Amino acid sequence: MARMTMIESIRSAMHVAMDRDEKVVVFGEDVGYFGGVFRCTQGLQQTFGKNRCFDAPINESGIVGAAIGMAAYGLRPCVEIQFADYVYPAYDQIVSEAARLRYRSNGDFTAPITIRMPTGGGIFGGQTHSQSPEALFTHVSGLKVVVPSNPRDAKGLLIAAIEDDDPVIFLEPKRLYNGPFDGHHDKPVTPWSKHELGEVDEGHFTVPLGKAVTRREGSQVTILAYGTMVHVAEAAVAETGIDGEIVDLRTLLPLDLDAIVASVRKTGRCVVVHEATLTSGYGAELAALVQEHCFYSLEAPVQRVAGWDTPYPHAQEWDYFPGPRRVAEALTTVMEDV
Amino acid sequence: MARMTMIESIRSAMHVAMDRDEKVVVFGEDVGYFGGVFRCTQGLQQTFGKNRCFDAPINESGIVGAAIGMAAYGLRPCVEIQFADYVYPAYDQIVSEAARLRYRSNGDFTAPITIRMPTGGGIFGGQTHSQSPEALFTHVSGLKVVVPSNPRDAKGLLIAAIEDDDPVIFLEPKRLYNGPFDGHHDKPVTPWSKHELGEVDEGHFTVPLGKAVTRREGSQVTILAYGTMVHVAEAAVAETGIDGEIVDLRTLLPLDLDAIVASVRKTGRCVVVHEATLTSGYGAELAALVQEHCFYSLEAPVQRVAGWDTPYPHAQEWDYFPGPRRVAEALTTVMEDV
Amino acid sequence: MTTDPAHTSPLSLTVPEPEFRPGDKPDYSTTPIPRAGTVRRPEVDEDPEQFRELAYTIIRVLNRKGEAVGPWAGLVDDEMALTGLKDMMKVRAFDARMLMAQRQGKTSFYMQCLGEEAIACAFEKALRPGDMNFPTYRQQGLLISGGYPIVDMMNQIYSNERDPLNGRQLPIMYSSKEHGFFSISGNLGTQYPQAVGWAMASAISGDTKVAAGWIGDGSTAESDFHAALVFASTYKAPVVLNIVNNQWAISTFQGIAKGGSGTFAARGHGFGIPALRVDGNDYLAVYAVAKWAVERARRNLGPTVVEYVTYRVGGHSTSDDPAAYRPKEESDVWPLGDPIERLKNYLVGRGLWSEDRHTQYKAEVEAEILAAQKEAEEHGTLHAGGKPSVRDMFEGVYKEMPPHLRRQRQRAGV
Amino acid sequence: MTTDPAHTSPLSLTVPEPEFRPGDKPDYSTTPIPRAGTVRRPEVDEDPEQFRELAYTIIRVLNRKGEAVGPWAGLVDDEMALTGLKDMMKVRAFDARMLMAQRQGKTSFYMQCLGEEAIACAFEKALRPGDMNFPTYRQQGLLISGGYPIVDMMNQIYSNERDPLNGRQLPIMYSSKEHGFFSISGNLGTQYPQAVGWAMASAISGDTKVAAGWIGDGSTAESDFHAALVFASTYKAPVVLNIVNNQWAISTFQGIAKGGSGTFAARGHGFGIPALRVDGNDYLAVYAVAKWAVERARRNLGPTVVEYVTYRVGGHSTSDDPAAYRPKEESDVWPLGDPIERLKNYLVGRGLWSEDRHTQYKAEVEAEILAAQKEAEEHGTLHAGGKPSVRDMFEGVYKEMPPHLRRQRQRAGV
Ligand SMILES: Cc1ncc(C[n+]2csc(CCOP(=O)(O)OP(=O)(O)O)c2C)c(N)n1
Ligand SMILES: Cc1ncc(C[n+]2csc(CCOP(=O)(O)OP(=O)(O)O)c2C)c(N)n1
Ligand SMILES: [Mg+2]
Ligand SMILES: [Mg+2]
Repeated sequence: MARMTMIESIRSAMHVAMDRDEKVVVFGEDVGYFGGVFRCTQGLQQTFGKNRCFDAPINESGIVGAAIGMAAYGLRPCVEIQFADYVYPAYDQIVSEAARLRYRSNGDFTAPITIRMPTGGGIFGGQTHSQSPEALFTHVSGLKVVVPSNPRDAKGLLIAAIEDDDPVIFLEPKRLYNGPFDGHHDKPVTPWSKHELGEVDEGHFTVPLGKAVTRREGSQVTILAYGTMVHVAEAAVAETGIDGEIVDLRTLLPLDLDAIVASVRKTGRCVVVHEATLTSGYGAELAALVQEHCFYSLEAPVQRVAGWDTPYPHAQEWDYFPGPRRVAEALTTVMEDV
Repeated sequence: MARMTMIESIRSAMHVAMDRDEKVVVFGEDVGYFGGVFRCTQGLQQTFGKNRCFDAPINESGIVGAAIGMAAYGLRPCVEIQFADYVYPAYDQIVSEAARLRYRSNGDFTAPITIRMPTGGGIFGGQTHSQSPEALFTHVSGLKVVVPSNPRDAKGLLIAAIEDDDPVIFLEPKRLYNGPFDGHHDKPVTPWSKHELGEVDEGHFTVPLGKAVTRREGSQVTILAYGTMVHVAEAAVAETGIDGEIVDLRTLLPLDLDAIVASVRKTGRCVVVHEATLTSGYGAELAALVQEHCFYSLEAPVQRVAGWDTPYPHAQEWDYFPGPRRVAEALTTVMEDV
Repeated sequence: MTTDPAHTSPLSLTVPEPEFRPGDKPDYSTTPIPRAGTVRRPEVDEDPEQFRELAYTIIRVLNRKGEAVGPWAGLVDDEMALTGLKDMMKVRAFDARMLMAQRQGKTSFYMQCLGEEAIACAFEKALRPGDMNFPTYRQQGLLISGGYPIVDMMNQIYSNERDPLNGRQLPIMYSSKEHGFFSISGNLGTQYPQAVGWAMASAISGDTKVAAGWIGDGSTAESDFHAALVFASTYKAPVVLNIVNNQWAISTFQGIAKGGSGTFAARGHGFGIPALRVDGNDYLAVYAVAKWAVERARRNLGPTVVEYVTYRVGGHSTSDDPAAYRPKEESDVWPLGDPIERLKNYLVGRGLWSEDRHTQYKAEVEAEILAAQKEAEEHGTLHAGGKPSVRDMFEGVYKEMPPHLRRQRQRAGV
Repeated sequence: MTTDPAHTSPLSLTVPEPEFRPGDKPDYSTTPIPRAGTVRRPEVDEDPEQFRELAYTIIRVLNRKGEAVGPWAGLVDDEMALTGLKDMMKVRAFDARMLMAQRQGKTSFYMQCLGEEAIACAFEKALRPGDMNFPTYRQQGLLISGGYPIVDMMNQIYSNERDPLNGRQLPIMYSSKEHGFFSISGNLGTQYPQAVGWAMASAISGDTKVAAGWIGDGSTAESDFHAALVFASTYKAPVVLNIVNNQWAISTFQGIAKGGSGTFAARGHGFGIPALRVDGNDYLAVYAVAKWAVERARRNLGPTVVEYVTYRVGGHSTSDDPAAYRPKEESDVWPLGDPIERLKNYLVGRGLWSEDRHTQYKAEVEAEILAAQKEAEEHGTLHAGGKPSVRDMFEGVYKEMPPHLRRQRQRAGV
């Protein structure tokens, strides 16, 4: 066991995966010599050589396209998109190719690739360094979509993703890289070294894809969250005193519906939170599922708290970000509705 | 007034728009001399010259990128993506550029472009000629998303889209091009010439963006549909005898929420249907909104009928397509739940 | 900014047009075609800058008299030439049959490669087992000349109960790892960077296998073409990047994709990738160039771009009628002739073949195709007979079916 | 497939590496740099095939002695040269100030163009009002030399109450239609085909305006680079396609984007687009080449690719420390020198400038920048003072606010 930031645990995951399986290769923009703009791949080229960790040209479609070809050959590429906001040039390769290859070839060819990308706001990155595009992937059959909320999960999920035989979109909430940010941007963030989930096994372990975890047991309302919003939800619960049960989804696709249904049937109320824009966000799917599967247990409409339906603004970052106050409001609303 | 197929009415819309405003230009793959693989632009080059209607290289990103540049100059490009399945290479230009230009430049530059694309299945087109990607656009702030269900609306909505000062994604259900297909693939389709909505004004008119229309009044259940599914819903209502109120959304973004809420508050039940895959489809947003805004009127959970969460298969097309039987089942289920 | 008031005349847009449209009488008699045997053959390890001109000419082996001449001749022995002819005839017979089957409503869609048979048939012979093609929908010749069972191709086309792809894919979108044939994508260009990635993987693994990417003239305009060339150039991937220039992209003539560039092959130069342009209707030339490029890849010398000059004689697909956009006679007067006729003349000239043998073999191969068709149809056609299971529709989206698909399958009642 | 059993040695992957890494002593003394004045100047309407070599050399005007020599000299008169020097000095002073402001926490982010000032400053002078640039984040020189108010740039950088973009955009992502400066996108490459589309629109409209696209060496790898060249080539768009090769893309040296190609400029050739390569640190050469390319566009002769050879002296942005991936001294020994020093020497040589005047003007321009900064700061900095309204966050997503945004604004209580 060691204390790790989320950057370190992600790096450790790739290190472990590369060490165990020489088919694992890592590449992307600036990930080779320099080790990535967030330093997640630091040292990998030095340890495993330029053959297995290298810089890529700035062409996201090429990065994913080449990774698909490599995977079809038999490797297991784990590639980095420098920011989730820059994944769109690769969208065709992801949606039309990686996601469909197994199906269309009836298993003759497969694309076991992992596509890592820093996601989310909170670093004054403006509209092109803050996006949360998970819902653009959850609509795509054939993909798995993962969003960790802490170093321990990040490592276990990333190893699981690399070892998984299907393509995985791995979204890393960049605001969590160094500590469990709870949305109180004006307060200093506790480092991961002070957090239980910053204690991470140095060796090989996995956190299974498709399994949610309850971060906090509660009786009054279920809060469905992932990534940064797990910590924001914790703050909101603490501040409102409402006894919320916080379910950290971890994997959005495939979803752990059983865990969700069990919790909402118990609490009778549900708030869904994410940072991505509201309309057609993943919260829509969650709300739709909850109302379908828990209709007769629900005592109030499912509330969604999300980013506004605008690009992510620079100056108004904290007005855009769905922080503890907005989650608290939703919790209060959902409790009022009786 | 003239009898028009949906192909003819779409062509007529472009003709009228080009005639009234020389800033309207039309281009795309095979749209020039030949007039498009579905013949929607037939004759436009002959009438307006190669300067205003021309063939484009097979590069969807270039088509949309060039259109954005043209729009920034002051033109109003209306471009065709040959099939909605091929829009992904242009996704970055649409999401990162067209959708955000007005906002990020504070109105200094805008992108009044219309991006037309045939969508949906039912023609044995397999997984690359059948997709319904609307939900990948409804999540994007700054876009408008339109799906007509008949020739008259198609013309009015397309003219409105071209005249609109924001970028519009215009999805044309290709299975409706020649007649109001209701999902009964084994029965001959009535041509539009026999359908009231195939009667279309030859001149200029618009159908406003953002306004739904009630295709059938009903008391027992609200069916939210668009495109092909409007006709499938009609068949399902006819066949079950359930008194469904069919709301044809026409514009998905911005959505006519008022019309939806009014209807569901009246009927107390709701079925949402679309052809796109279920998970994170636009139906999720609709279900989420309905449960939020009509919670206390709902007597049963909102049911979603949609394409399965698989690529669109070739041989099993009619097992994949959410036809009248599946809609009927959902209607029955939603009526049972009391 | 200067406020130079000098008058400038108005700008205007250039929109390239093909030479001939329906109604015109196509005439290529003045189109310069290099004579067979006149283009030099560099060593595979020669500095690419030294043979840039090969991207602007046409490498040809078979001359008008049906003789093999020049430095690119002599690589195809008689046995291979005979096999080549038979392969091409089989492809043509297969295409004709399947086109007919589609017209008869036995399937939804078909795409032939009429007039382009030499390219895939000859290229395949330059590869070794284990190498991988990333083909487009017009390289059925790779499978047929590689010995993939005709009946399995038909099963796929019919989406029947024996379809190796379980009815999931559009007709002709084959996949066969065993035969070095990557799953065809309906999306243009996407497979090009994948071919480069596959080749990079071979290099990373210290393997000896090479990859071949395939793309059409129209599709070179796609952005993934660039992605592929950038990656191939940077990592010196062992890949042959084939461009099949059959003059048309559905209704759009090659000039819209090519623009002001001399040739498609020349696109390679901007990346330092050597580029060869070859007569795609000359089996001997195609093989010689393919062999050269494959050897270059295999010897770790990096990628090669090869442009095959040919002509799409048929419609783009069964959904297309080219009479709407080009003169009907254009294919007849197209100056590079028919690949089967040309190789036949060569073999006849060498005394290895005859008109009679040709007629006889044609009948044989048609019978073989017909027999295969009968066999395939016993397992169903798209709308009749044996079908892939509906239950299968939910399989293979993921390696293991996740709960939501299980629920959906249940709901579908299968 | 052949089953040729010939042994082949294992393949291996090539990964290009820069010549020098931290710890190495960078030395460019053997790097061949063409002497100033030696490259010919074709007519703008000359057949591009006749001057392909211009993509492989470096057009230079200022020699070591600070004289303007050769066929590209003589286009910049003394007044313009003086203006050029002042513009560049202003850009540098502005950058230094804003870098400092970022370090002081007055904004979140900054990007300087240290060492690259000549490119944008000189290029701007070759345009006319109404022309349109599609810049990257490193062309602040276009705005400054075009007379855009410094204080408005600062307001944008500070996201303050006077920010012309209402705080919506990341610092330095300016937009000014009036100044021919298209809204900067944070996404690389996307603006390149837009520039072509804008130019096409000008041609469609029978206008006389031209466009300029801008891209970095690293970003030429993006697929949109290809889209732009394809469209520009096909429609002969009146556009200048600028490539600023400053040797680095964040931590990645130019070789990763360039691969085996000789130069970035050469990428134009595959499209039949003429390409010029120019010393980007030589104001006189940049202007001469820009003028040539702009004239070519204006005369409806089509697009030109221009590669500016320069060096990114500073970090990529305030988030970057280049010491981690390249030798600190590299910028000092970079063979093309400093653009300000070089133009200064030229002017001093002509008796139009002196060391004293230089020192004095530096102080003047710094004072001017400081005054602007004071003014801007009165309207707030990112975390202090006047701010754009929160209410505005919901504006401008669409021309008219749709109901759902109205509801959200209400919910936000603003
Ligand atoms: C991304 C994408 N855009 C458009 C299409 C539609 N389409 C199918 S084939 C074709 C023409 C391709 O022409 P070319 O590359 O010359 O190949 P050819 O058909 O001549 O062999 C087009 C536009 C597609 N399949 N994929
Ligand atoms: C699509 C996209 N991918 C990645 C990035 C991240 N990124 C920003 S700048 C940059 C390097 C660009 O280098 P270059 O084009 O050489 O321009 P320079 O910074 O040297 O001026 C990268 C990778 C981005 N902004 N957009
Ligand atoms: Mg073609
Ligand atoms: Mg650079």
